[in-house]
Amino acid sequence: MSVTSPSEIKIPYSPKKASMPNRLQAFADVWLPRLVLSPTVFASLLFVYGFIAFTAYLSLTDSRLMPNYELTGFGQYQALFELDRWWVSAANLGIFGGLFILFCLVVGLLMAVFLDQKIRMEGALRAIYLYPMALSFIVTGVAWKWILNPGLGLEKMVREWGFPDFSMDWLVNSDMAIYTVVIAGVWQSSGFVMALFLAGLRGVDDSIIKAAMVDGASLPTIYRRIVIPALRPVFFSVLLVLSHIAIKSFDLVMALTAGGPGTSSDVPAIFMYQFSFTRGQLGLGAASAMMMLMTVLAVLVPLIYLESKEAKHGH
Amino acid sequence: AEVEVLHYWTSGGEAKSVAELKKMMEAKGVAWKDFAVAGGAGENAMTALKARVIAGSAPTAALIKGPSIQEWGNEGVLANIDAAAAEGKWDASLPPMLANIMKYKGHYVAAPVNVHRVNWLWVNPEVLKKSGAKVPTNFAEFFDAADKIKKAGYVAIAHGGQPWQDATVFESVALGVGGADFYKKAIVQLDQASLTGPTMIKTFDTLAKIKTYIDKDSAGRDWNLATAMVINGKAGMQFMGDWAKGEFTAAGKQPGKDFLCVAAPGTEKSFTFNVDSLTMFAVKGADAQKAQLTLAGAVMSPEFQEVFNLNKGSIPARAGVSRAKFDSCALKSMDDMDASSKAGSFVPSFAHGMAIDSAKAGAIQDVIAKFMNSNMTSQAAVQALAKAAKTK
Amino acid sequence: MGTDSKFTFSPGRIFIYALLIFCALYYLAPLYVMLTTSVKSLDEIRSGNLLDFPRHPTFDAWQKAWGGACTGVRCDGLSPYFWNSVKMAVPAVLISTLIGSLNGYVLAHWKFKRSEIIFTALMVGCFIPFQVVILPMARLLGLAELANTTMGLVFVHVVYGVAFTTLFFRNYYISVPDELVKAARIDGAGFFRIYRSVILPLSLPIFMVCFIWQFTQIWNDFLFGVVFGGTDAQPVTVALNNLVNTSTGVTEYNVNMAAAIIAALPTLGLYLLAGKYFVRGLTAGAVKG
Amino acid sequence: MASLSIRGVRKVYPNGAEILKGINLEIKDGEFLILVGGSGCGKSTLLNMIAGLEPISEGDIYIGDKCVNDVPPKSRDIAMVFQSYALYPTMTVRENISFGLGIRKVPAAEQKKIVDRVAETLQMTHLLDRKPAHLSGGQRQRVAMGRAIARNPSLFLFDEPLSNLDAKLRVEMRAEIKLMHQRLKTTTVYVTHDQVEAMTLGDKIAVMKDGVVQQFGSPQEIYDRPANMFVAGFIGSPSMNFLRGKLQTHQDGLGFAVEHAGKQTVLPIPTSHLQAVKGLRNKDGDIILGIRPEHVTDAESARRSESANGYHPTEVDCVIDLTEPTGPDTLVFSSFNGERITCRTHPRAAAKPGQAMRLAFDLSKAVFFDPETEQSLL
Amino acid sequence: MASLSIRGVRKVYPNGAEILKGINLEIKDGEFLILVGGSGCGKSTLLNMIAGLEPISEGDIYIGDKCVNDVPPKSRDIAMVFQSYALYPTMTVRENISFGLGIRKVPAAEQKKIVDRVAETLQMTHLLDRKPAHLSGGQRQRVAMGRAIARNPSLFLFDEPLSNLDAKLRVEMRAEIKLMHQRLKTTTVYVTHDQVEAMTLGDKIAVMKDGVVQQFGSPQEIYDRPANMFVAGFIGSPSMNFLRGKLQTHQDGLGFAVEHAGKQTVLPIPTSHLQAVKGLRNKDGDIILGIRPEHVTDAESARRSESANGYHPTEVDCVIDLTEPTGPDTLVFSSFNGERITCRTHPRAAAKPGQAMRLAFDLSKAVFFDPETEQSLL
Ligand SMILES: Nc1ncnc2c1ncn2[C@@H]1O[C@H](COP(=O)(O)OP(=O)(O)OP(=O)(O)O)[C@@H](O)[C@H]1O
Ligand SMILES: Nc1ncnc2c1ncn2[C@@H]1O[C@H](COP(=O)(O)OP(=O)(O)OP(=O)(O)O)[C@@H](O)[C@H]1O
Ligand SMILES: [Mg+2]
Ligand SMILES: [Mg+2]
Repeated sequence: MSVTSPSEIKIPYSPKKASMPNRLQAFADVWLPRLVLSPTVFASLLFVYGFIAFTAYLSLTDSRLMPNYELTGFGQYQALFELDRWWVSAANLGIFGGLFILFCLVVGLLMAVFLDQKIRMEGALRAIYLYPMALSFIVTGVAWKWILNPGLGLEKMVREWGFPDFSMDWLVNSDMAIYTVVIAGVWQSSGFVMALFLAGLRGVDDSIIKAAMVDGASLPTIYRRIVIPALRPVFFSVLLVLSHIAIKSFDLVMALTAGGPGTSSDVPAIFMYQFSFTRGQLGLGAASAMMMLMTVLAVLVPLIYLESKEAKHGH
Repeated sequence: AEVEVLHYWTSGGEAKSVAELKKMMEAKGVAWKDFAVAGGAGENAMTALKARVIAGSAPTAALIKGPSIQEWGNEGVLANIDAAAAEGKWDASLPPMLANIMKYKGHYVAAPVNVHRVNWLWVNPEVLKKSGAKVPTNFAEFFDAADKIKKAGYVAIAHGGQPWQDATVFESVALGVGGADFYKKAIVQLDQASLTGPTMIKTFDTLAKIKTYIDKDSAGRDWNLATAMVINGKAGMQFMGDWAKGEFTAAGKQPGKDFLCVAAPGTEKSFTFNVDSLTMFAVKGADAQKAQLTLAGAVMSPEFQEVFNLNKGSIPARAGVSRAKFDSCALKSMDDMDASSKAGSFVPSFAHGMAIDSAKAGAIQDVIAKFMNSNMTSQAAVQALAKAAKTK
Repeated sequence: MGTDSKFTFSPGRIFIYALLIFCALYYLAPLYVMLTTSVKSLDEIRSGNLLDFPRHPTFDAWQKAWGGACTGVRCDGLSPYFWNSVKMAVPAVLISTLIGSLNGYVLAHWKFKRSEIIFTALMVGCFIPFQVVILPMARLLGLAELANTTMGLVFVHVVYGVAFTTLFFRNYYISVPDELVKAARIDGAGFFRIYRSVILPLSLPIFMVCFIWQFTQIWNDFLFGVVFGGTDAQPVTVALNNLVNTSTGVTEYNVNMAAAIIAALPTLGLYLLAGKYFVRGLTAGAVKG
Repeated sequence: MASLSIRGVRKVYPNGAEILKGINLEIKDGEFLILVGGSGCGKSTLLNMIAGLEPISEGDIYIGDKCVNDVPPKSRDIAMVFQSYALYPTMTVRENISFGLGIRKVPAAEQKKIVDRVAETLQMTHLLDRKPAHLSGGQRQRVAMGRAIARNPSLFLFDEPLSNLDAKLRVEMRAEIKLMHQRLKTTTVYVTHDQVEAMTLGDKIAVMKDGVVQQFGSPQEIYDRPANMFVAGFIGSPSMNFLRGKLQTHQDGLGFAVEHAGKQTVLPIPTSHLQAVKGLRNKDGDIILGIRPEHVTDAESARRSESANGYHPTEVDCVIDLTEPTGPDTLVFSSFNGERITCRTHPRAAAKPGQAMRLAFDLSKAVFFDPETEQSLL
Repeated sequence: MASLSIRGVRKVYPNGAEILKGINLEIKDGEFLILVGGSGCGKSTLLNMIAGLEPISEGDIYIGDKCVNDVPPKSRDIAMVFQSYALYPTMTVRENISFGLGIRKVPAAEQKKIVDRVAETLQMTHLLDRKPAHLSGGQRQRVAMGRAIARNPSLFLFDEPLSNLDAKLRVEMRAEIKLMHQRLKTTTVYVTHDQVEAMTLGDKIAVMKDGVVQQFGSPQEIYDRPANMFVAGFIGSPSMNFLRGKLQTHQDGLGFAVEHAGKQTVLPIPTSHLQAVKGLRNKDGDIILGIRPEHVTDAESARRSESANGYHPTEVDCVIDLTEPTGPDTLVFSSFNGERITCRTHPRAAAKPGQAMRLAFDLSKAVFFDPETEQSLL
């Protein structure tokens, strides 16, 4: 700016009059945000909390085909806990949830790290890894069933290639069926996890890596000791999303094994659906739903707590 | 006026059959709204139905069968169609056993569409011939044949490891091993003594033996893929209801020549039935109610029963339908139905929800499925069965 | 982040490429099976190996799936349901995204007492199992005369989609400096004006993320569609399910596969076209690195 | 344009933290007030309260003679420039500047005229169609100022507007802001943590710490007579030197006695200065001497610029630890009584580290503090 | 410890941009080299190449007498401090410092000893168990330095280590770095865009622009005899004043003639200086005079500190536009021949804006430039 041209600014307009009375404006500033948020809050109160309360109530009744509003106590929970099938589902959820989350994390992270190495076809590969997210399991279930079926898919193919001892019969093996669900689940979700991690990796300060290189660390060491630990917040988000998928997984199991062979790959979501809607044991279904919700809370609350704690102490 | 019908007949022959009904209704000036929901054993359809009923917009009719009709009746949401029944003289043309199923507290609330026979054994004569086996009529012969087939390098028994298929085999075995009275006592009345008695143990033993003739890839296989194994000559025999016939005919096979339909071993005199019925829901408005009665009448009309069952492979529920166009298997079915009705061996299929209410049926099905897919002993199985039968 | 081009031909690099390509095969396998099966004839499917390449590719199955296959008494293929899905998904995606965006704006820049708690409470909505809500929701829709309509479906998807969109937008808007809002307030803009003139133009990446996410969720939803769709508003997933699931009939695998791919085309297309915005949008905000 | 008066203002955040503990400030129409202090002392909070962006917990703020406690920001007739510039990233420079005008329903033609004139004054006419992302730091800063000027408010608020610029640009923009204020004469409140900005820009400076105003006065006042050791240390770069010692009669006046290099050294206090610092007279025990680097120079320079009243700075031999040539001067660091002292010397006179050098202590501008209360003894 | 030699180094990025266009620099063992220049001139690129983090397109870099072109970073025996500190966020301070040691397989006990010693030297023993997120900017900076020191490398590299700190802290840390270098005597390359840091820290300064070294020399050399107008304007704060005028014989020497306030003013050039600036003699047409602000002062100060050789700074009356009191001095801005000039005056002598003031131009340190080439006339 030159000092020498003090062409005096005279601005004719001077906003002395507010367009809205001050009171009203102040009022709007305070209340508009709440007003905007309120439909969502009310919807959530009714459609989430209200419905949870409704389910909790149903779980205390003897509802069969249709809701019945007469309270009968905790009998449904007792019945639930006596059911083998419930415990099978719960155990399956544990196995599936644990492995699914573990493998998604490992596969997603590895792919993200590798994709981050200035890979030539990064865009195309990323699209390939991500596309299963786009498909519903109603769509891909049949394909997976074929691939994993020993008589039709992978096993047959590999045997025809000249490995007659190759065996991949998990789908039809009661003890292993739940693991095929893990395979398909990882297939569907690990790409998304990869995307989240990739986004996280791109956010890591480049100079940290340079510093570590100068410090003498090799690339694997740098990732292991420095970069990946720095992705901690991403791990939290990923864990949150994955546990949500795991607990709610329904389509996946339904399409692949429908809980079978027998009930060996049953999970709580299917359990609940069948008991509530086809077996006319709505009360029992509601009790199992409540147990599911409690599991969600048991996973969620510590996660959210940890994350908010971390965020507070973080930057 | 229009009728809205919830069903899960969505594929091939069955869809064509419903289309016939639609045509007939439209001819009578009633529009047809098709509410088709496939999947599972009507699981999704039931879910949708409940939502509709709760929302206060129940469909005109829904495909509900067996004891479930009573369960829905208890909820007080069904319509009385006595008027249509009177007009069509249903009492006269339906076997009393069936008529009872269609009634709630003495009033008709549902119209039967067909009768499926479940205790069939489907046989590929070519395979049997090559293995030197003959068509079995009891379990001794059956296992003898199975051994031979197996030795010849075929799969003896084509089976799909889904709970309802397991249950189908189970009920045929129970009927074959224990006879109709045992079946009724144990599986329909859920008599604890029969459930845990030696006959039931023998049933499970037989089932366990059958397991050994099933190929290991059966788990989760759809029934029609299993049927395809018989059609293609990969397998010798299959336990399955008469709908399997549709697969054979679709593949251009002739009954009696390319494939045989015989009663499951030891059940020649008995008949396990699976009756599809359209259960009528209370609807509002005189128009709608009238259309509902029209629908009920149409379903029970001999014309419809004929076309529908020709398409679907089952036999008409009512008497007085021309037998002319039905094939040999169907004719055999019709004869057996008459005979077994008289002999008291006309029994409801448990595997297809005709025998007991859904909660108990589900629990028992779980036990059978577990037995089929684990090393459970017969002893343990009957204990579990007895416990499941107590499900409320 | 790998810092050097030196590594280009090292064994490590080759290993990485090999691994990435192996992964790609794993991801592509089901798609391959679906595609090849959809162009085989039924005979070829019955007789051959399902991993074989089709010998006489034909698009009959595609035609049938789109316009001729039966899903009940109707034999119009997927096409009518496809448009049902479009009519449902487009408004539901737009509305839930817009509401999520406004909510996120409030929660990030117009915090008030307890707004953080409200945010956390809203998040629970992401985790509710949908099976739980079917019956009470059906009752409410019935009362509101929305049962069995596209409107009703849109409503349900909006209600249960907003939790996610709010989460996305809030986390994104948190990264928009507060000072921008302050500056606009001093400039005289009110709540909505700031949203429209300052926040909205900045939101393209996160809108893309939300569009993709919501569209995938809503398009692929089956449960709500079958339960609340009635007869007139059934989305394509329900039709596909009807087509694929046969209780007592012949299964036409090639038609099933073609139908499956047709039903997935919009989401697939979205991922292919806008997938890069997805990763970019996640980088921009949703993830705190 | 308007005066600004802040009366007993307190701020307690919802989390219970009391960030401002009763602030009283008053400036006249057209004055330039600087709020300076360390990070987190509450400067931005106070500024936001003046702008109406944060509610006031207690007390009143008057702009002109109107209490604005309940007036929303847009009706306070203020403009604000932020540290991060807060330019609307999706708008061009022209749109950024005219946004506030548009909202106030200024006709389009008028808007254009205003924007053009502002752009001309700030020499950024060629930037008008660019987006902020395509501007350099200095240009962005300029646009932010332009946006503020365009509205011709009666009160300007600046929140560390220069701290994102590099040193060179900071110096230039500082002068521009000062010129702008001279031309427009708009009352201004300016937040900074940079004491150089505070000194060079302000008519009045309020030095803040922990939500309390430590001293409020003109820059020279604050520089020459800091109210306490915090202010003394904070204002001035390099910082004031503090030496601990005792008062002692020396000749006919007082001297400041301090141990150095093993023996007692007495720095006499000029009598003229003694009169100013009345608090000294009856002070026993240790006191703290505050002396600015420019008053500890090489003996030669000192002699040359000796003050008129015949006072001779005391010369002391010191060993040099470190030198920092800045160009015009060279800073010399040395130890005195075990404490690091900084001296500003002529480049030619500076010795090498490790060598001895004769330093002259000019106490005619020295200040003294009570070691307990850290308050100035005046 | 080692010398560093950069010979004809060029850098072309894969996108084809030539960022460094042949750099030649040479420093001896233990020297402190500053790379200074505007943003984007290639400083960081050069530093990264010295560190081995970027491949060299052409030329050689020697550390000691070994060409390190193909040596990976970890084997170059260097340590580096980054602008963003680049502390490992998930590790404690102790782990941060010992990470490099661990990788080099230093035994744990040894590591602990080293860390403790380093922490003590940098006075951060109490911070050892904290994570970087819980440190203030200054503390982080200290840890980053600690990490570098711990490895006891033969070459230190700093990339703008102070630019994220506020002004006050920057001054302190600057002194610490200088002290550290004095103690350790490790060869150091230090990148900055702050000319004050360059002046105060460096043994040698390389001023860069657009990938070319404009001048390479000691700080005083560069300050007193800048090679061109870019260097002259870049080094020194406030910037050197440039005046356009003509040479004229004046008395027995030369004078610099310039229009001011409507009439011709001649500023005589001291003869002693004339000898130094030989390039002037046969110069026709316009030339540019460069004169630093501290050489344009108030007449009174000028008279007092008159140079020994009898040269009198020329006094000229000027109208003051703006004053900036910085404490020890007051900067005065005025116009001269239509150009802004900055003068450094005694606080007491500064006039108010709008008033006239007598300024003394001391040309004994002036430099002259060719207006075309902008090169210094020496
Ligand atoms: N919304 C809030 N809730 C609680 N505490 C807050 C809030 N905003 C600011 N603070 C706290 O108030 C104190 C003063 O903040 P303020 O931004 O006014 O500092 P500042 O003097 O401007 O510092 P800086 O120079 O770093 O900008 C800080 O300790 C900060 O943590
Ligand atoms: N990987 C790269 N590819 C292409 N150009 C690059 C790359 N890295 C940096 N540049 C360009 O090289 C030039 C010099 O960058 P460099 O980081 O060395 O500048 P600098 O002098 O350190 O600036 P600053 O003071 O802003 O840090 C810049 O114009 C930059 O855009
Ligand atoms: Mg602040
Ligand atoms: Mg740089």
